[in-house]
Amino acid sequence: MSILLEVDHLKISARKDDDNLTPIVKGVSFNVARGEVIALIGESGSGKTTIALAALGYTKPGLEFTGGQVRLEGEDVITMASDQLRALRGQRVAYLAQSAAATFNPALTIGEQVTESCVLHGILNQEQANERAEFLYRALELPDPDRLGKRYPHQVSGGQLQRLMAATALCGKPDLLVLDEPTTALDVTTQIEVLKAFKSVIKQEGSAAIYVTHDLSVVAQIADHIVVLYAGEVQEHGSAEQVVSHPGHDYTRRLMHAVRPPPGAGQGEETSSEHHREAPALEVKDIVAGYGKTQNGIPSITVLRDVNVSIERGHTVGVIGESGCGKSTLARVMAGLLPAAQGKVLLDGETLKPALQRRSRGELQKVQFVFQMADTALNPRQRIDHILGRPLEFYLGLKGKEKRRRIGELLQMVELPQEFAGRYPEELSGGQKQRVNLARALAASPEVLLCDEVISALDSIVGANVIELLKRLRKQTGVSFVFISHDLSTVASFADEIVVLYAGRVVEKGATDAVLSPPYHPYTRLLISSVPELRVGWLEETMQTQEAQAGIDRVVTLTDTGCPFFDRCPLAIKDTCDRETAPARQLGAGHTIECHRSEAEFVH
Amino acid sequence: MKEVKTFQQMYRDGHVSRREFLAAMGALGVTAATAGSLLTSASALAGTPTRGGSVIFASNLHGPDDTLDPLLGTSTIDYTRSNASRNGLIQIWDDMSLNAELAEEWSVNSNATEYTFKIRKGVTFHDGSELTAEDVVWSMERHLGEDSPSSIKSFFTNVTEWKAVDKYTVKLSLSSPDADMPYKLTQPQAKIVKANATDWLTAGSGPYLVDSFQAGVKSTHSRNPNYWRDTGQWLDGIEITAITDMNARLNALLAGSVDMITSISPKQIQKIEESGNNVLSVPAGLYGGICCLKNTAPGENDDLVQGLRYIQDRERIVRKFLKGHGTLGNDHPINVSYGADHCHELPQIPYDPEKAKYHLNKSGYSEAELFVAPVTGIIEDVCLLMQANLKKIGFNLKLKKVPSDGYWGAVWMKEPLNVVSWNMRPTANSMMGIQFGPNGNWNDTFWNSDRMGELLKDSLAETDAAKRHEMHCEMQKLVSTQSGIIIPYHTNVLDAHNPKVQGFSNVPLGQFGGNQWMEHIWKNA
Amino acid sequence: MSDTPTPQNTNSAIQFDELPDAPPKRKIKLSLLGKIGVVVLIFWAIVVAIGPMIAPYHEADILDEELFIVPGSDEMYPDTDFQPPSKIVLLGSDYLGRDTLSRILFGARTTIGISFIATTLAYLLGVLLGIAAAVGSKRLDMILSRLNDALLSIPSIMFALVMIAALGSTIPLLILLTGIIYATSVFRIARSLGQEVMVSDFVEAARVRGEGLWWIITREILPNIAMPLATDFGLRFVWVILFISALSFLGLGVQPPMSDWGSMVKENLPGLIYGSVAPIMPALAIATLTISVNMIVDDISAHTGGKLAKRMIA
Amino acid sequence: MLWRALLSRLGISLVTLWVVSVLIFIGTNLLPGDVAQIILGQMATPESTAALRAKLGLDKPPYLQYVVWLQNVAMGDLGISKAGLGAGLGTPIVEILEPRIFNTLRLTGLVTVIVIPISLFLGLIAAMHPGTRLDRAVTFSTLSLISVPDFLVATMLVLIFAVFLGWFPAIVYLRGDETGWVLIKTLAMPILTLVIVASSQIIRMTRATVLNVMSSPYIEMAILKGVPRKRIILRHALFNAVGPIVNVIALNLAWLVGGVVVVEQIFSYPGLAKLMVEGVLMRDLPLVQACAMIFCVTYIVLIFIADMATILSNPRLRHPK
Repeated sequence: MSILLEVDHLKISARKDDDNLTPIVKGVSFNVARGEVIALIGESGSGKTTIALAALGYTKPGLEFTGGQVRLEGEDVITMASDQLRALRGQRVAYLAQSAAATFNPALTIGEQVTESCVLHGILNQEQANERAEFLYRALELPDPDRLGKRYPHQVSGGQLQRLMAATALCGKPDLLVLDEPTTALDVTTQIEVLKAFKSVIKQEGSAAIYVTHDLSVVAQIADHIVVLYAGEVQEHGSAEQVVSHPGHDYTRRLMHAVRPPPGAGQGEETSSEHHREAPALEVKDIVAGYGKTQNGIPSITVLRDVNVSIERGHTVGVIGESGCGKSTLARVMAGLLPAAQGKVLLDGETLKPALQRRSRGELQKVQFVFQMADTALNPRQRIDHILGRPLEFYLGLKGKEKRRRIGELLQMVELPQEFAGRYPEELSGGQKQRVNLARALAASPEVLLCDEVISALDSIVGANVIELLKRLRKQTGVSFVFISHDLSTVASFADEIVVLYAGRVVEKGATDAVLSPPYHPYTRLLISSVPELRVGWLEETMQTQEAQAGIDRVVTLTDTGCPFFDRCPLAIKDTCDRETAPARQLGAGHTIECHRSEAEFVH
Repeated sequence: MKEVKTFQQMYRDGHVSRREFLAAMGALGVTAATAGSLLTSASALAGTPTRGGSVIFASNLHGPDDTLDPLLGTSTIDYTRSNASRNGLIQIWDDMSLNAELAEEWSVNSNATEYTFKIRKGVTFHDGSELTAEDVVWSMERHLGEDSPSSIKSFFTNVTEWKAVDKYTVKLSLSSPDADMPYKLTQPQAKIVKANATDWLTAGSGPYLVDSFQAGVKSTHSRNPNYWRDTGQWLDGIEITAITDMNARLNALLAGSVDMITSISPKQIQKIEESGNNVLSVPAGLYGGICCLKNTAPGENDDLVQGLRYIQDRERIVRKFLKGHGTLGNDHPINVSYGADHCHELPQIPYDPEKAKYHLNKSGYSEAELFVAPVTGIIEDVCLLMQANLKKIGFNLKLKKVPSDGYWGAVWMKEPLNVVSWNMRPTANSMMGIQFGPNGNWNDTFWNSDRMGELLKDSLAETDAAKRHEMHCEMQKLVSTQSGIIIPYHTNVLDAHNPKVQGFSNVPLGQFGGNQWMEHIWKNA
Repeated sequence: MSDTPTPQNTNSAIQFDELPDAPPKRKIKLSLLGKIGVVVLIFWAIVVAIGPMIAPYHEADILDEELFIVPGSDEMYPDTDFQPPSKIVLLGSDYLGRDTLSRILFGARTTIGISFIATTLAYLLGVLLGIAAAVGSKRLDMILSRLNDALLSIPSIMFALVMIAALGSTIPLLILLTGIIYATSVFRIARSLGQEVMVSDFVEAARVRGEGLWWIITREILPNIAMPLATDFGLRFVWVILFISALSFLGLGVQPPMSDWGSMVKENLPGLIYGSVAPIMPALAIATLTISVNMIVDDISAHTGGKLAKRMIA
Repeated sequence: MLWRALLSRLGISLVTLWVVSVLIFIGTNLLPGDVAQIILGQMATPESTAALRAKLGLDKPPYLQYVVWLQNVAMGDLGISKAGLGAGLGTPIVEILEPRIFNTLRLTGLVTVIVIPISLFLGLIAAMHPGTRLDRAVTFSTLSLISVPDFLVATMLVLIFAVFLGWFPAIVYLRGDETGWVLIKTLAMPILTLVIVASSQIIRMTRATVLNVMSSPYIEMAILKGVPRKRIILRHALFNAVGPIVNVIALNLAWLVGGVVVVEQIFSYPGLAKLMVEGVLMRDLPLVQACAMIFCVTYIVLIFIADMATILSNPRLRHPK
C-alpha cells in the first residue's frame, strides 16, 4: 500500500497572550496508507483533534505549527499557501466534525452545503454534484433522498445530519477523510447505524481515513491501525487487532480497563440489605408530566406517562433510555423542579408536594439532585468551601469550625485534597468538579441521590473512577440512588434495578439481572445489542442481526395511543401495537415488561 | 473739529444714528441747521440702485406659529413678512419722523381724543380689489376688546371706536387723550388687511406679493407689479426664512447660502468683516437689564440695588461684550437714540467696587439669587461678569439659569431678581410710560411713583422743548435712582449682509432698519 | 487513580494525571490601545479628584484685561476672549475671557460626576427591575418589558427636553432623567443576562436546595452577571456623557457659571471660526475620555467573544 | 409557527404602542402652565381662559381628555395646533406635519441609501480581515466617531466643507423644487454628518456580529471545505448575522427620524425633530403629542420590521419541520 499521508515529528503549540508558546502536540509521527483507516485515540487534551486537523493544514485559532511536517503525497501541507490549501481542503482531504448539528449552517439548504465544496473546486458542476449527493444519500440509507437536498438542517434528525456530514465529505471523492468523533454525540442505537454507514461507504469509495475518538470499542470496529495519544505524544501505535487484544502500553491498558464490559446478567452489585425498611425511600406513582399548559391533567407537551418507579432504601435504581425518552424529566419530577401534572411522589411513604417551593426544608434535604454538567452546576463565582458549606449551613445549621471540619470530611469522601476548599470551580478539572458536585449533594446528608447522567460528560477513565467512587460512597453511607444514564453498560455495572424508558413510558423494569437477561422487551434488546463490544469484527456481526434494522434512526414520537415503539419494533403487530396500550406483563419478582407480545414470543 | 469728523465717519459706518448724530452735534455746539448739511444720506453713500435679483433673508427665530396675520405677529420674521406684504396707516422714516402711508394725511383735535385719517385712493390689495375705509376699520377693530388675540391690544384700550366716515375717511375716537397714537399705528401688528380676509396670502397691499408660505420653514415673495407708490422695489424676489442657531446663521452667510442675517453676536463681527460681508450696526435704545422687584425682598432694599448698580463694569461690557457696538447704560431706558429726550446732563454711573461693597454691606445681604434666561444677546455674559465681580467683593450672587421659553410668563415680574430685555419704543414717553407709568402694563420692577405719573402726563402735553427736556431729565433721574431697574448697556441693532445688498436705512426700531427694508434695498449683480 | 492520588496507584497517577479540562481561562490582557485607555482614564480620575485644587483660576473668574497687557504696548484694553494658549492661559481663554484649562479642570468633576451618578442610577434601576423581570412572574415581566419598550421608543433627547421644560433644569433632575432614560437599556441587558443565569444548573441547584429568591439573586445571579454588566457600564457611561453633552449643547445643562464640557463646547462655538481652541479643548476632553473608555471596553469584550456586542442591541 | 411568531410580535408592538400613548399623554400634560393661558399669553383674563379651556376640552377630567385624544389620534385627527388658534382659525396639525414629515423622510431616505451599503461594505471588509491594518483603521475611526458628540462632528464638517472649501452650503435652504444633484448638494452637510454618525454604529455592529458568527463551528467547517473567504462571509456568515444587523439599522433609522435634534438645529433643517423642539418651546401640547406619537410609532414599526426580518431570516421558523 502506498503512503498517502505522512505525519512527521509534528509539533503544534498554543500561543498565550504573553506570547509564550505552550506545546500541545509534541512531535507526533505516523503514516496513513491509501485505503487505510487510522484511529487516533486519547482523552480530551491529548491533542488528537489538533493532529487530525493538521492533515488539512489547519489549526484552531490560537494554535500554531511549530515544527515537523505533514506530507500529503509528499507535499507539506503546513507550508502551503492559502490558495493551495483551499484547493486541498474538501477536494483531497475532507473533514467530518463531531457535532453535525453545529457544523451545518442553519441558514442554508442541506443540498447546497453537501455539494458546495465539490462545485467550488470544479470537480463537478452543480447538476452532477446534485446527482452525486443523491447517490450518497441512498448509500448512507438516508430517508427521502430525492428531496433531502432542499431541506434545512433543522428539519432532519441528529443521526441523519451526521450521515449528511459524511455525504458532504465524500461528495468530492477525497483521498483522505478526517473523522473527528463522528458518533460521540449520538445515542447508542443511532451510533451503530452511523458507524455501519461510514464503514461501508469508506470501503466502497476506497478512501483513507483518520478516525479520531476516545472510545476504544468504536475504534475496534472501524480502524486498521490505532495510534494511542496522551498529552500530545504517541503512547502506542499498532494494528487494531494488536492494540485491542495485546495492549503494549500502560496507558492503553488503562483505557481498556475503563471500558465497561457489555451489559449482561450478573453485573449488578449486591447492596447490603441492612438499611432496608418497610416503605421505599422514594416512590413515584402514576406520574404524568410535561411542559406547557396543562389541561385536564394533561400537559400540552407530555413527556412522561403513567410512570411508576420505587426506590427501596439503600438500593440503586438505574433509569435508561435514549435522549428524549424522559429520563431527566423523571428526575426533575422527583426533585420537585417540575411539578407533575398527575400522580404522586412519596418520600418515606409520605406524599410530597409536587412543587419544591412547597416542600419543607427537611423533605428537600432528604432528596438531593446531582446535575449532569458539573461545569454549569457549580457557580463559577463561588469557592469550593462556599459551595459545600452552604448546604451544611442551610440544612444542618453548621457554622464556623464545625462547618469547616465537615467540609474537610466531604472533600475526603470524594477523594479531593483539602486545599481544594479554597479554589474556584474553573481551577478544577472535569472529574474534580463532578466530585465537588457529588460532595455538595452529600453535604445535605440525603437519603436519596438523584444522579442525572453524572459521568456522560467525562472521559472514560475519569468516568470509571467516578463510578468507583459512587460505589464506595454507597457502601459508606447507605444512600439510595436514582442513576440516570443513556449508557447501559454503566447502569448495568452500578444499579440494583433498571427502569427502561421509551418515549416517556416504562417499557421494562426489574432487577438488573432480570432486565439484562432474556426475556427482553424488544427495545431493551435493541439497546443491549447496540452497545459496541471491544473486539474487532463485532460490528459486522451485529449488522446481520434483525435488531440492527430496528435501530434505523427515527424520531422518537410520543403517542397517545398504542405502543410508542411500534414503528421501530421488529415484533410489532399491526393494528394492535399502534392502537392499544401495551399490557404490563409480570415476569417474576418485580420484573415487568410492557408489550403485546407474550413472554414466549420475546426473542431470547 | 476732529469730533465732528469722527462722528461723520461713525454715522457713515452706521455706528451712530441720524438722531444721535444730531444730538452729538448739538452737544458739540453745532446748530441743527449746520448739522443737517454735514449729513449725507446713507443710501447716497452706498451707491446707485440697480433693479433685479433676489435676496434670501434669515431671521433668528421661527416656528409653526409663524403667521401672516399681522395682528398675531410676535417676532422679527412675522414683522418682516408683514412689512413686505402689507401697509399701515402711518410709517416711521429714517429720522424717526412720522410719515403718511395709507393715510394720505391725518389730523387730531386739540385734546388728542379724536383723529381723522384720509385714506389714499387707488390702493389695491394683491387680489386686485380696492382698499377702502371699510378695510381700515375692520383691520383696526380686530385689536379691540378683551378677547382680541392682538398682541398689541393694550395699545388700544382707550379706543372708543373706529368709524368709516366715507369711503376714504376714517375717524378714531378715544376715551382719553393720546398724543402717541400715531406712533402706535406704525406698529407692524397694525397693518391694514382686506376686510373679512380669509386668504392671508393676498390680503395685503404691500410692495411684495406672498407667493408661498410655510410656517416654520420659509415664505417667498415677488414684486407687486401694481404697487401704489414708487419706493424703488428694486428686488425681483425675496425669500424669508430663519436659522435658529446663531453659529449656523453666520455660517450660512459666510457660505453664501443667504444674503442677510439678523441678530448677529458682537463676537461674530470681526469674522463677518474679514469675510468681506457687511455688518449693519444701528445704535438703538434697546437694552438688556436686571429687574429688582421693589415690592419684595431683596429688591425693596435700596442699598442692595444701588450696590448692584455700582458693580456693573459698564465700560468693559460695551468694550468687550459688545465690541463697541453699543452705548453705556445709565439705569434708565432713554439713551442717546431717543435724541432730545435723552438727558445728557445726568452723570454716568461708574464701575466702583468700593461703593458697591459699601452699599451691599449696608444692605445686610451677602447673597442673592438672580434668574437668568438668554432673552437677549449678551445678558447672560453680563450676569456672569457681575457675578464674578461680586465674588471679588465677597457677595455671592447665585445665577439660576432658566430657559427662555416660558420665561415671560413664569419668571419675569414674578421672581424677585430677574433679567429683562426691552425693545426701543418710538418715543421716550411711550417707553417710560409702558415700563414705569402708573398705568403701565409692564411695570416690571413694581416701582410706583406719583411724581413719575405726573411727569409722564405733563411731558406729553408740553410743547416747550427745554421744559420737556427738563421733565424727561427728572424722569430719567427718578428711574435710575429709585426704581428697581439696572441697565448696564444699550446695544446696537446688529445685522449682517452680503455686500452686494445695499440701501439699508438706520431706523433703530427693528432689524435691518426697523424691519422695513424690502422696498428700498437693492442687490448689485 | 486519575484526578486524585489514591493510595493504591500513586505511581501511575504521576504519569497519567487527568488532563486539564480546558486551558485555564485567559486573564484579560489589554492591548496597547487598551493600556492607553487605562492611562487616560486614570488621568481623568485624578483630575476629578484634585482638578479644582490645581486649577490656576476659579471656573467663574473672568480674567482682568490687565493680565493680557503686552509690556511695551500702549493697548490698555487688550482682548481677553478667545485668546490663544499662552503663559497666562495655558489652554487659551473662552468667550468671556475665562481660563479654559481651569474650566476643564473644574468641569471634569461636573461632567464626569453627573454622568457617573446618572449611569450608576441607571444601573441601580435597570438591574433591579431587569432582574425582577427575569426572576419574577410572567406577568411582571410583561408589564415591565412593555413599559420599558415604550420608554425606549421615545427619542431620549425629546423625552429629556419635555421633562426639563416641564420641571426646570436642575442637576438632580438631569441625573434622574438620564438615569431613567439609560435604565431602559440596562434593563434589557440585565433581564437577558438574568434570564440566562436563571436557567443555569447552579441556580437550579440552589432552587432544589430550597433557597429563597433573595439569596438566589444576590449570591447566584448577581456575581455571575457582574462582569458583563461592568463592561457594559463603561459603554453606557460614554453614552451618558455624550447625552448630557448634547443636552448642554441644547442649553439644558448645568447652571452657570459651573462648567461642564458639553456647554463649554456650545458656548465657545462662535470662536471656532476664529480658530480659537476654546471649543476644541472641552471637545477633546470629552473625546479622550469617551474614546479611552470605549477602547478598554472593546478590549475586554474582545475577550468575551463579542457576546457583549450582541447584547448591546438586544 | 411563523404566523404565531409574527402575531405575537404584532401583539407586543400594539401593547407597547398603547403604553406609549399613555406615557406621552401624561408626559406632555406635565408641561407647566395652563395651555389656555399659554395660548392667550399675557392677555389672559380669567373669563377668556375659562372659555378657551372649555373649547379645548381641558375642563374635563384627565382620563376623559386622554380617551378623546386617543380616539382622535386613532382616527388620524392629530388636533389643532396653537398656531393661529387665537384668531379662531388654528392650523390642523396634519397640515403642519406634512411638509416636515416629507423633509424628514427625504433626509432619512437619502442617508439610509448611502449608509447601508457603505456600512455593510466596511463592516464586512473589516470582519473579513480581522486584525489587519485596514480592520484596525476602521475599528479605531468608528470607535472615535461614536465617542465624540455629534454636534462637534457637524460643526467641524461645516467649517471644512462649507466655510473653508466652500463646496456645500452651510445650512439647508430648500426652495422646494430641487431635484437630483442640486438637492444632494443642498442636503450634503446634514447627509454627511448623519452618514458618518449612523454608519459608525452600523459598521461596528456588522463587524462584531459577523465576527461572532465567524467563530461558529459551521464557519470553521466551511473553511475546512475549502470555501473561499469571500463566499464564507457573504453566503455563510452574513445570512446568520442578519438579525442583529437589521436591528441596529432599524434603531439608527428611528434615530434619524426622531433623534437628530442637534443636527437639524445646526443645519436649520425643517424636520420633525426640530418641529417638536419648537412645539415644546411654544407649549403647543397637541403638536408635541403628535410629534412624540410619530417618533414612537416609527420606532415601534421599525423594530417590528426588524423583528420580522429576523424571524423570516430564521429557517427554523420559515421552514417548520
